[in-house]
Amino acid sequence: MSIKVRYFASLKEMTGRAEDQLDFSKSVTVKEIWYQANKDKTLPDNILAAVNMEYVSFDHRVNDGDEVAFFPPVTGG
Amino acid sequence: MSIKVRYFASLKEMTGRAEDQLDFSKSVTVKEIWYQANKDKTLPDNILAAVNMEYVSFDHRVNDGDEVAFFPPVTGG
Amino acid sequence: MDIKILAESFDPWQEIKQYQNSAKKIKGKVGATSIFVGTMRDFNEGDIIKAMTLEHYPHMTEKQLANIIEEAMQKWQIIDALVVHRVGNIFPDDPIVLVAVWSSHRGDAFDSSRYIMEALKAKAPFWKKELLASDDERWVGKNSDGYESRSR
Amino acid sequence: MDIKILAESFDPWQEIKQYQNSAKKIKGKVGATSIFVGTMRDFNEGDIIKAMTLEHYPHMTEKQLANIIEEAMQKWQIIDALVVHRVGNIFPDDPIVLVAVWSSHRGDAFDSSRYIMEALKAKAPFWKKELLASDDERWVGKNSDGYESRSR
Repeated sequence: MSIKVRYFASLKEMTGRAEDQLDFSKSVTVKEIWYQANKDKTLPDNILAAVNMEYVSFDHRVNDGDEVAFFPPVTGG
Repeated sequence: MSIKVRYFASLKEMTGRAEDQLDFSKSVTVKEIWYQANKDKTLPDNILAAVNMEYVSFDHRVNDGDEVAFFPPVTGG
Repeated sequence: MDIKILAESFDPWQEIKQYQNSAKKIKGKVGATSIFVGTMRDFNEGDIIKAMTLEHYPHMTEKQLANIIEEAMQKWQIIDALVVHRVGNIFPDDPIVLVAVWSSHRGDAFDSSRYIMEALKAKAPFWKKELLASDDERWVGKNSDGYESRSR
Repeated sequence: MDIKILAESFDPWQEIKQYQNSAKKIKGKVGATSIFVGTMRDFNEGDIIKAMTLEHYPHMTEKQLANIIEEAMQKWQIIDALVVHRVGNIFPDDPIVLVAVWSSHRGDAFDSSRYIMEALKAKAPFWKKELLASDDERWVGKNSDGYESRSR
Protein backbone atom coordinates (compact mmCIF):
# COMPACT_ATOMS: atom_id res chain seq x y z
CA MET A 1 0.00 0.00 0.00
CA SER A 2 1.58 3.25 -1.18
CA ILE A 3 0.90 6.49 0.73
CA LYS A 4 2.07 10.00 0.00
CA VAL A 5 2.59 12.15 3.11
CA ARG A 6 2.80 15.94 2.96
CA TYR A 7 3.86 18.52 5.57
CA PHE A 8 3.01 22.21 5.58
CA ALA A 9 4.14 25.44 7.25
CA SER A 10 5.89 24.98 10.63
CA LEU A 11 5.58 21.18 10.31
CA LYS A 12 7.55 21.26 7.08
CA GLU A 13 10.29 23.13 8.96
CA MET A 14 10.09 20.77 11.95
CA THR A 15 10.30 17.58 9.90
CA GLY A 16 12.73 19.12 7.43
CA ARG A 17 10.70 17.62 4.57
CA ALA A 18 7.79 18.68 2.35
CA GLU A 19 6.76 15.10 1.63
CA ASP A 20 7.39 11.39 2.12
CA GLN A 21 6.44 8.39 0.03
CA LEU A 22 5.75 5.39 2.29
CA ASP A 23 4.81 1.76 1.73
CA PHE A 24 2.79 -0.35 4.14
CA SER A 25 2.04 -4.04 3.98
CA LYS A 26 -1.06 -3.71 6.20
CA SER A 27 -3.91 -1.28 6.91
CA VAL A 28 -2.74 1.74 8.95
CA THR A 29 -4.22 4.80 10.64
CA VAL A 30 -3.13 8.40 10.14
CA LYS A 31 -1.46 8.33 13.55
CA GLU A 32 0.52 5.22 12.68
CA ILE A 33 1.67 6.92 9.49
CA TRP A 34 3.02 9.89 11.46
CA TYR A 35 5.07 7.61 13.73
CA GLN A 36 6.30 5.54 10.84
CA ALA A 37 7.49 8.66 9.03
CA ASN A 38 8.74 10.57 12.10
CA LYS A 39 10.04 7.95 14.49
CA ASP A 40 11.80 10.30 16.83
CA LYS A 41 9.13 13.02 16.93
CA THR A 42 6.03 12.99 19.16
CA LEU A 43 2.91 14.05 17.30
CA PRO A 44 2.50 17.73 18.30
CA ASP A 45 -0.64 18.51 20.28
CA ASN A 46 -2.58 20.84 18.03
CA ILE A 47 -1.69 19.28 14.67
CA LEU A 48 -4.38 18.72 12.00
CA ALA A 49 -4.58 15.88 9.49
CA ALA A 50 -6.22 15.57 6.10
CA VAL A 51 -6.66 12.60 3.78
CA ASN A 52 -7.26 13.42 0.14
CA MET A 53 -7.76 17.07 1.17
CA GLU A 54 -10.58 16.45 3.65
CA TYR A 55 -10.07 16.74 7.41
CA VAL A 56 -9.88 13.43 9.28
CA SER A 57 -9.27 12.24 12.84
CA PHE A 58 -5.99 10.51 13.69
CA ASP A 59 -7.58 7.08 13.88
CA HIS A 60 -8.85 7.37 10.28
CA ARG A 61 -7.65 4.37 8.21
CA VAL A 62 -6.04 5.15 4.88
CA ASN A 63 -6.32 3.34 1.55
CA ASP A 64 -3.76 2.62 -1.12
CA GLY A 65 -2.93 5.76 -3.08
CA ASP A 66 -4.25 8.18 -0.45
CA GLU A 67 -2.56 11.51 0.12
CA VAL A 68 -2.12 12.22 3.83
CA ALA A 69 -1.22 15.72 5.06
CA PHE A 70 -0.11 17.04 8.47
CA PHE A 71 -0.18 20.73 9.31
CA PRO A 72 -0.53 23.24 12.17
CA PRO A 73 -3.73 25.22 12.90
CA VAL A 74 -4.70 27.22 9.83
CA THR A 75 -4.25 31.00 9.92
CA GLY A 76 -5.70 32.33 6.69
CA GLY A 77 -8.11 35.18 6.09
CA MET B 1 -45.74 80.11 20.50
CA SER B 2 -44.96 79.46 16.86
CA ILE B 3 -44.58 75.85 15.63
CA LYS B 4 -43.70 74.55 12.17
CA VAL B 5 -45.31 71.21 11.32
CA ARG B 6 -44.06 69.00 8.48
CA TYR B 7 -45.57 65.93 6.80
CA PHE B 8 -43.72 63.34 4.77
CA ALA B 9 -44.46 60.53 2.31
CA SER B 10 -47.98 59.04 2.57
CA LEU B 11 -48.87 61.54 5.33
CA LYS B 12 -48.12 64.43 3.01
CA GLU B 13 -50.55 62.90 0.52
CA MET B 14 -53.15 62.18 3.22
CA THR B 15 -53.09 65.70 4.68
CA GLY B 16 -52.64 67.29 1.27
CA ARG B 17 -49.93 69.54 2.73
CA ALA B 18 -46.13 69.43 3.17
CA GLU B 19 -46.21 71.82 6.13
CA ASP B 20 -48.25 74.01 8.48
CA GLN B 21 -47.28 77.04 10.52
CA LEU B 22 -49.29 77.09 13.77
CA ASP B 23 -49.55 79.45 16.74
CA PHE B 24 -50.44 78.39 20.26
CA SER B 25 -51.11 80.56 23.28
CA LYS B 26 -50.28 77.75 25.76
CA SER B 27 -47.95 74.74 26.09
CA VAL B 28 -49.00 71.81 23.85
CA THR B 29 -48.01 68.21 23.19
CA VAL B 30 -47.19 66.67 19.81
CA LYS B 31 -50.54 64.88 19.85
CA GLU B 32 -52.43 68.14 20.47
CA ILE B 33 -50.57 69.70 17.56
CA TRP B 34 -51.73 66.90 15.26
CA TYR B 35 -55.39 67.42 16.22
CA GLN B 36 -55.11 71.19 15.98
CA ALA B 37 -53.67 70.91 12.47
CA ASN B 38 -55.83 67.98 11.28
CA LYS B 39 -59.20 68.41 12.99
CA ASP B 40 -61.05 65.88 10.91
CA LYS B 41 -58.35 63.19 10.79
CA THR B 42 -57.67 60.61 13.50
CA LEU B 43 -53.97 60.18 14.18
CA PRO B 44 -53.05 57.04 12.19
CA ASP B 45 -51.90 54.09 14.27
CA ASN B 46 -48.33 53.55 13.20
CA ILE B 47 -47.31 57.18 12.67
CA LEU B 48 -43.97 58.49 13.97
CA ALA B 49 -43.23 61.94 15.31
CA ALA B 50 -40.01 63.96 15.52
CA VAL B 51 -39.25 67.29 17.16
CA ASN B 52 -36.20 69.13 15.84
CA MET B 53 -35.27 65.96 13.93
CA GLU B 54 -35.14 63.64 16.95
CA TYR B 55 -37.81 60.99 17.58
CA VAL B 56 -40.28 61.82 20.36
CA SER B 57 -43.38 60.28 21.90
CA PHE B 58 -46.77 61.88 21.28
CA ASP B 59 -46.97 63.36 24.77
CA HIS B 60 -43.70 65.27 24.25
CA ARG B 61 -44.24 69.00 24.92
CA VAL B 62 -42.94 71.41 22.31
CA ASN B 63 -41.24 74.77 22.72
CA ASP B 64 -41.54 77.98 20.76
CA GLY B 65 -39.78 77.68 17.40
CA ASP B 66 -39.70 73.85 17.38
CA GLU B 67 -40.09 71.94 14.14
CA VAL B 68 -42.53 69.04 14.52
CA ALA B 69 -42.72 66.30 11.88
CA PHE B 70 -45.22 63.48 11.30
CA PHE B 71 -44.44 60.54 9.04
CA PRO B 72 -45.17 56.86 8.38
CA PRO B 73 -42.76 54.00 9.27
CA VAL B 74 -39.43 54.57 7.53
CA THR B 75 -38.50 52.31 4.61
CA GLY B 76 -34.97 53.26 3.59
CA GLY B 77 -31.94 51.06 2.97
CA MET C 1 -16.47 59.45 8.99
CA ASP C 2 -18.74 60.59 6.21
CA ILE C 3 -22.47 60.54 5.41
CA LYS C 4 -23.63 61.29 1.88
CA ILE C 5 -27.19 61.65 0.58
CA LEU C 6 -27.09 61.52 -3.22
CA ALA C 7 -29.79 62.44 -5.73
CA GLU C 8 -27.87 60.79 -8.58
CA SER C 9 -26.82 57.20 -9.25
CA PHE C 10 -23.53 56.14 -7.61
CA ASP C 11 -20.96 53.36 -7.93
CA PRO C 12 -20.45 51.90 -4.44
CA TRP C 13 -17.03 50.44 -5.28
CA GLN C 14 -15.83 53.77 -6.59
CA GLU C 15 -17.13 55.49 -3.45
CA ILE C 16 -15.20 53.05 -1.26
CA LYS C 17 -11.96 53.42 -3.23
CA GLN C 18 -12.22 57.18 -3.21
CA TYR C 19 -12.91 57.29 0.52
CA GLN C 20 -10.09 54.87 1.34
CA ASN C 21 -7.64 56.92 -0.71
CA SER C 22 -8.61 60.15 1.07
CA ALA C 23 -8.82 58.79 4.62
CA LYS C 24 -5.30 58.68 6.06
CA LYS C 25 -6.29 57.07 9.36
CA ILE C 26 -7.23 53.88 7.54
CA LYS C 27 -3.61 53.13 6.54
CA GLY C 28 -1.77 50.29 8.29
CA LYS C 29 -4.25 49.71 11.11
CA VAL C 30 -7.19 48.23 9.18
CA GLY C 31 -7.41 44.46 9.12
CA ALA C 32 -11.12 44.18 8.35
CA THR C 33 -13.48 46.05 6.05
CA SER C 34 -17.15 45.13 6.12
CA ILE C 35 -19.36 46.49 3.38
CA PHE C 36 -23.09 46.27 2.78
CA VAL C 37 -24.66 47.43 -0.47
CA GLY C 38 -28.44 47.51 -0.88
CA THR C 39 -29.63 47.55 -4.48
CA MET C 40 -33.09 47.86 -6.00
CA ARG C 41 -34.75 44.54 -6.83
CA ASP C 42 -37.19 44.23 -9.71
CA PHE C 43 -39.69 42.43 -7.42
CA ASN C 44 -41.34 42.97 -4.04
CA GLU C 45 -44.19 41.16 -2.27
CA GLY C 46 -44.98 39.15 -5.40
CA ASP C 47 -45.12 42.11 -7.80
CA ILE C 48 -42.81 43.33 -10.53
CA ILE C 49 -41.39 46.76 -9.69
CA LYS C 50 -40.38 49.05 -12.56
CA ALA C 51 -39.01 51.96 -10.57
CA MET C 52 -39.02 53.60 -7.15
CA THR C 53 -39.02 57.10 -5.73
CA LEU C 54 -37.11 57.63 -2.52
CA GLU C 55 -38.21 60.56 -0.39
CA HIS C 56 -36.36 61.71 2.73
CA TYR C 57 -36.39 64.32 5.48
CA PRO C 58 -33.35 66.45 4.72
CA HIS C 59 -31.06 67.12 7.72
CA MET C 60 -32.98 64.69 9.95
CA THR C 61 -31.56 61.93 7.76
CA GLU C 62 -28.00 63.08 8.32
CA LYS C 63 -28.64 63.67 12.03
CA GLN C 64 -30.06 60.17 12.57
CA LEU C 65 -27.28 58.52 10.58
CA ALA C 66 -24.66 60.41 12.59
CA ASN C 67 -26.36 59.23 15.83
CA ILE C 68 -26.31 55.64 14.58
CA ILE C 69 -22.61 55.71 13.62
CA GLU C 70 -21.83 57.32 16.97
CA GLU C 71 -23.65 54.50 18.79
CA ALA C 72 -21.76 51.89 16.75
CA MET C 73 -18.46 53.56 17.60
CA GLN C 74 -19.31 53.31 21.29
CA LYS C 75 -20.16 49.62 21.02
CA TRP C 76 -17.29 48.43 18.79
CA GLN C 77 -13.71 49.31 17.90
CA ILE C 78 -14.15 51.13 14.59
CA ILE C 79 -11.44 53.04 12.75
CA ASP C 80 -13.71 54.71 10.20
CA ALA C 81 -17.19 54.48 8.66
CA LEU C 82 -18.96 55.69 5.53
CA VAL C 83 -22.69 55.71 4.76
CA VAL C 84 -24.07 56.67 1.33
CA HIS C 85 -27.81 56.68 0.54
CA ARG C 86 -29.72 57.48 -2.63
CA VAL C 87 -32.84 59.62 -2.89
CA GLY C 88 -34.95 60.45 -5.96
CA ASN C 89 -35.86 58.16 -8.85
CA ILE C 90 -34.35 54.71 -8.73
CA PHE C 91 -34.40 51.76 -11.15
CA PRO C 92 -33.71 48.02 -10.76
CA ASP C 93 -30.05 47.21 -9.98
CA ASP C 94 -29.36 50.80 -8.88
CA PRO C 95 -27.47 50.96 -5.58
CA ILE C 96 -29.65 52.44 -2.81
CA VAL C 97 -27.40 52.26 0.22
CA LEU C 98 -23.75 51.68 1.03
CA VAL C 99 -22.49 51.03 4.57
CA ALA C 100 -18.73 50.62 4.98
CA VAL C 101 -16.86 50.04 8.22
CA TRP C 102 -13.10 49.82 8.66
CA SER C 103 -11.74 48.12 11.77
CA SER C 104 -8.65 46.29 13.00
CA HIS C 105 -10.62 43.11 13.65
CA ARG C 106 -13.30 41.23 11.74
CA GLY C 107 -15.75 40.75 14.60
CA ASP C 108 -15.95 44.49 15.22
CA ALA C 109 -16.30 45.19 11.48
CA PHE C 110 -19.06 42.62 10.89
CA ASP C 111 -21.10 43.46 14.00
CA SER C 112 -20.93 47.22 13.59
CA SER C 113 -21.78 47.28 9.87
CA ARG C 114 -24.82 45.15 10.55
CA TYR C 115 -25.83 47.31 13.49
CA ILE C 116 -25.59 50.44 11.35
CA MET C 117 -27.61 48.85 8.56
CA GLU C 118 -30.39 47.58 10.86
CA ALA C 119 -30.57 50.92 12.69
CA LEU C 120 -30.68 52.79 9.37
CA LYS C 121 -33.62 50.62 8.29
CA ALA C 122 -35.40 51.34 11.60
CA LYS C 123 -34.60 55.02 12.14
CA ALA C 124 -33.32 56.93 9.09
CA PRO C 125 -36.25 58.92 7.62
CA PHE C 126 -36.42 57.59 4.06
CA TRP C 127 -39.61 56.41 2.33
CA LYS C 128 -39.96 54.28 -0.78
CA LYS C 129 -42.80 54.55 -3.28
CA GLU C 130 -42.90 51.72 -5.82
CA LEU C 131 -44.04 51.96 -9.43
CA LEU C 132 -45.58 48.60 -10.34
CA ALA C 133 -45.71 46.94 -13.77
CA SER C 134 -49.40 47.97 -13.87
CA ASP C 135 -48.27 51.61 -13.49
CA ASP C 136 -49.96 51.74 -10.07
CA GLU C 137 -47.92 53.39 -7.36
CA ARG C 138 -47.72 52.23 -3.74
CA TRP C 139 -45.83 53.25 -0.63
CA VAL C 140 -43.77 50.50 0.94
CA GLY C 141 -45.54 49.91 4.27
CA LYS C 142 -42.60 48.90 6.41
CA ASN C 143 -39.18 47.32 6.17
CA SER C 144 -38.99 43.53 6.44
CA ASP C 145 -36.71 41.59 8.76
CA GLY C 146 -34.33 40.99 5.85
CA TYR C 147 -34.75 37.24 5.35
CA GLU C 148 -36.22 35.28 2.46
CA SER C 149 -38.40 33.23 4.74
CA ARG C 150 -40.40 34.99 7.46
CA SER C 151 -40.69 31.78 9.46
CA ARG C 152 -37.41 32.37 11.32
CA MET D 1 -19.76 31.06 -7.83
CA ASP D 2 -16.01 31.52 -8.05
CA ILE D 3 -12.96 30.81 -5.89
CA LYS D 4 -9.64 32.42 -6.77
CA ILE D 5 -6.24 31.90 -5.14
CA LEU D 6 -3.92 34.69 -6.30
CA ALA D 7 -0.14 34.94 -6.01
CA GLU D 8 -0.18 38.63 -6.95
CA SER D 9 -1.72 41.70 -5.31
CA PHE D 10 -5.38 42.35 -6.16
CA ASP D 11 -7.90 45.18 -5.94
CA PRO D 12 -11.01 43.82 -4.16
CA TRP D 13 -13.34 46.50 -5.58
CA GLN D 14 -12.15 45.76 -9.09
CA GLU D 15 -12.68 42.02 -8.49
CA ILE D 16 -16.26 42.67 -7.34
CA LYS D 17 -17.10 44.94 -10.27
CA GLN D 18 -15.63 42.48 -12.74
CA TYR D 19 -17.51 39.56 -11.23
CA GLN D 20 -20.81 41.46 -11.08
CA ASN D 21 -20.49 42.45 -14.72
CA SER D 22 -19.84 38.87 -15.83
CA ALA D 23 -22.44 37.13 -13.62
CA LYS D 24 -25.81 37.40 -15.35
CA LYS D 25 -27.80 35.75 -12.58
CA ILE D 26 -27.08 38.70 -10.29
CA LYS D 27 -29.19 41.11 -12.40
CA GLY D 28 -32.54 42.30 -11.01
CA LYS D 29 -32.84 39.82 -8.14
CA VAL D 30 -30.09 41.07 -5.84
CA GLY D 31 -31.19 43.38 -3.05
CA ALA D 32 -28.25 42.84 -0.73
CA THR D 33 -24.51 42.48 -1.25
CA SER D 34 -22.35 41.75 1.76
CA ILE D 35 -18.61 42.08 1.38
CA PHE D 36 -15.74 41.34 3.72
CA VAL D 37 -12.18 42.36 2.91
CA GLY D 38 -9.29 41.31 5.14
CA THR D 39 -6.15 43.40 4.77
CA MET D 40 -2.70 43.08 6.29
CA ARG D 41 -2.18 45.17 9.43
CA ASP D 42 1.25 46.55 10.32
CA PHE D 43 0.86 45.22 13.88
CA ASN D 44 0.02 41.93 15.61
CA GLU D 45 0.21 40.84 19.25
CA GLY D 46 2.07 44.01 20.21
CA ASP D 47 4.73 43.78 17.47
CA ILE D 48 5.32 45.75 14.29
CA ILE D 49 4.98 43.51 11.24
CA LYS D 50 6.92 44.43 8.10
CA ALA D 51 5.70 41.70 5.78
CA MET D 52 4.07 38.28 5.69
CA THR D 53 4.37 35.11 3.68
CA LEU D 54 1.17 33.18 3.06
CA GLU D 55 1.58 29.47 2.37
CA HIS D 56 -1.30 27.20 1.35
CA TYR D 57 -2.14 23.63 0.40
CA PRO D 58 -3.02 23.87 -3.30
CA HIS D 59 -6.27 22.13 -4.27
CA MET D 60 -7.23 21.43 -0.64
CA THR D 61 -7.74 25.19 -0.29
CA GLU D 62 -10.16 25.31 -3.20
CA LYS D 63 -11.88 22.11 -2.05
CA GLN D 64 -12.45 23.41 1.48
CA LEU D 65 -13.65 26.81 0.23
CA ALA D 66 -16.09 25.11 -2.15
CA ASN D 67 -17.40 22.99 0.78
CA ILE D 68 -17.87 26.13 2.88
CA ILE D 69 -19.76 28.02 0.17
CA GLU D 70 -21.90 24.93 -0.41
CA GLU D 71 -22.78 24.79 3.30
CA ALA D 72 -23.67 28.50 3.28
CA MET D 73 -25.92 27.99 0.26
CA GLN D 74 -27.78 25.25 2.13
CA LYS D 75 -28.30 27.45 5.18
CA TRP D 76 -29.23 30.76 3.48
CA GLN D 77 -30.81 32.04 0.28
CA ILE D 78 -27.76 33.08 -1.74
CA ILE D 79 -27.80 34.12 -5.39
CA ASP D 80 -24.03 34.09 -5.89
CA ALA D 81 -20.74 34.12 -4.00
CA LEU D 82 -17.10 34.97 -4.68
CA VAL D 83 -14.04 34.20 -2.55
CA VAL D 84 -10.58 35.54 -3.41
CA HIS D 85 -7.49 34.81 -1.27
CA ARG D 86 -3.88 35.89 -1.58
CA VAL D 87 -0.84 33.66 -1.19
CA GLY D 88 2.87 34.58 -1.36
CA ASN D 89 4.58 37.72 -0.09
CA ILE D 90 2.27 40.31 1.44
CA PHE D 91 2.85 43.81 2.79
CA PRO D 92 0.83 46.10 5.09
CA ASP D 93 -2.46 47.33 3.56
CA ASP D 94 -2.41 44.56 0.94
CA PRO D 95 -5.77 42.79 0.64
CA ILE D 96 -5.53 39.18 1.87
CA VAL D 97 -9.09 37.92 1.48
CA LEU D 98 -12.32 38.98 -0.20
CA VAL D 99 -15.66 37.32 0.56
CA ALA D 100 -18.66 38.60 -1.43
CA VAL D 101 -22.22 37.30 -1.21
CA TRP D 102 -25.16 38.43 -3.33
CA SER D 103 -28.67 37.77 -2.04
CA SER D 104 -32.21 39.11 -2.36
CA HIS D 105 -32.36 39.95 1.35
CA ARG D 106 -29.93 41.55 3.78
CA GLY D 107 -30.25 38.99 6.58
CA ASP D 108 -29.22 36.17 4.28
CA ALA D 109 -26.34 38.24 2.85
CA PHE D 110 -24.95 39.31 6.25
CA ASP D 111 -25.26 35.90 7.92
CA SER D 112 -23.81 33.92 5.04
CA SER D 113 -20.82 36.19 4.39
CA ARG D 114 -19.92 36.00 8.05
CA TYR D 115 -20.37 32.24 8.08
CA ILE D 116 -18.08 31.88 5.06
CA MET D 117 -15.44 34.13 6.62
CA GLU D 118 -15.45 32.36 9.99
CA ALA D 119 -15.35 28.93 8.33
CA LEU D 120 -12.51 30.06 6.05
CA LYS D 121 -10.54 31.15 9.14
CA ALA D 122 -11.21 27.78 10.78
CA LYS D 123 -10.82 25.37 7.86
CA ALA D 124 -9.09 26.76 4.75
CA PRO D 125 -5.47 25.54 4.76
CA PHE D 126 -3.52 28.80 4.71
CA TRP D 127 -0.63 29.65 7.03
CA LYS D 128 0.88 33.05 7.80
CA LYS D 129 4.51 33.68 8.65
CA GLU D 130 5.25 37.17 9.91
CA LEU D 131 8.42 39.18 9.35
CA LEU D 132 8.91 41.38 12.42
CA ALA D 133 10.63 44.77 12.62
CA SER D 134 13.57 42.92 14.23
CA ASP D 135 13.83 40.78 11.06
CA ASP D 136 12.84 37.73 13.10
CA GLU D 137 10.25 35.49 11.47
CA ARG D 138 7.42 33.74 13.27
CA TRP D 139 4.48 31.57 12.33
CA VAL D 140 1.09 32.90 13.42
CA GLY D 141 -0.02 30.32 16.01
CA LYS D 142 -3.76 30.47 15.50
CA ASN D 143 -6.49 32.80 14.34
CA SER D 144 -8.09 35.03 16.96
CA ASP D 145 -11.81 35.38 17.60
CA GLY D 146 -11.79 38.62 15.58
CA TYR D 147 -12.46 41.16 18.33
CA GLU D 148 -10.24 43.91 19.72
CA SER D 149 -10.88 42.82 23.28
CA ARG D 150 -10.68 39.13 24.18
CA SER D 151 -12.89 39.65 27.21
CA ARG D 152 -16.13 39.19 25.24
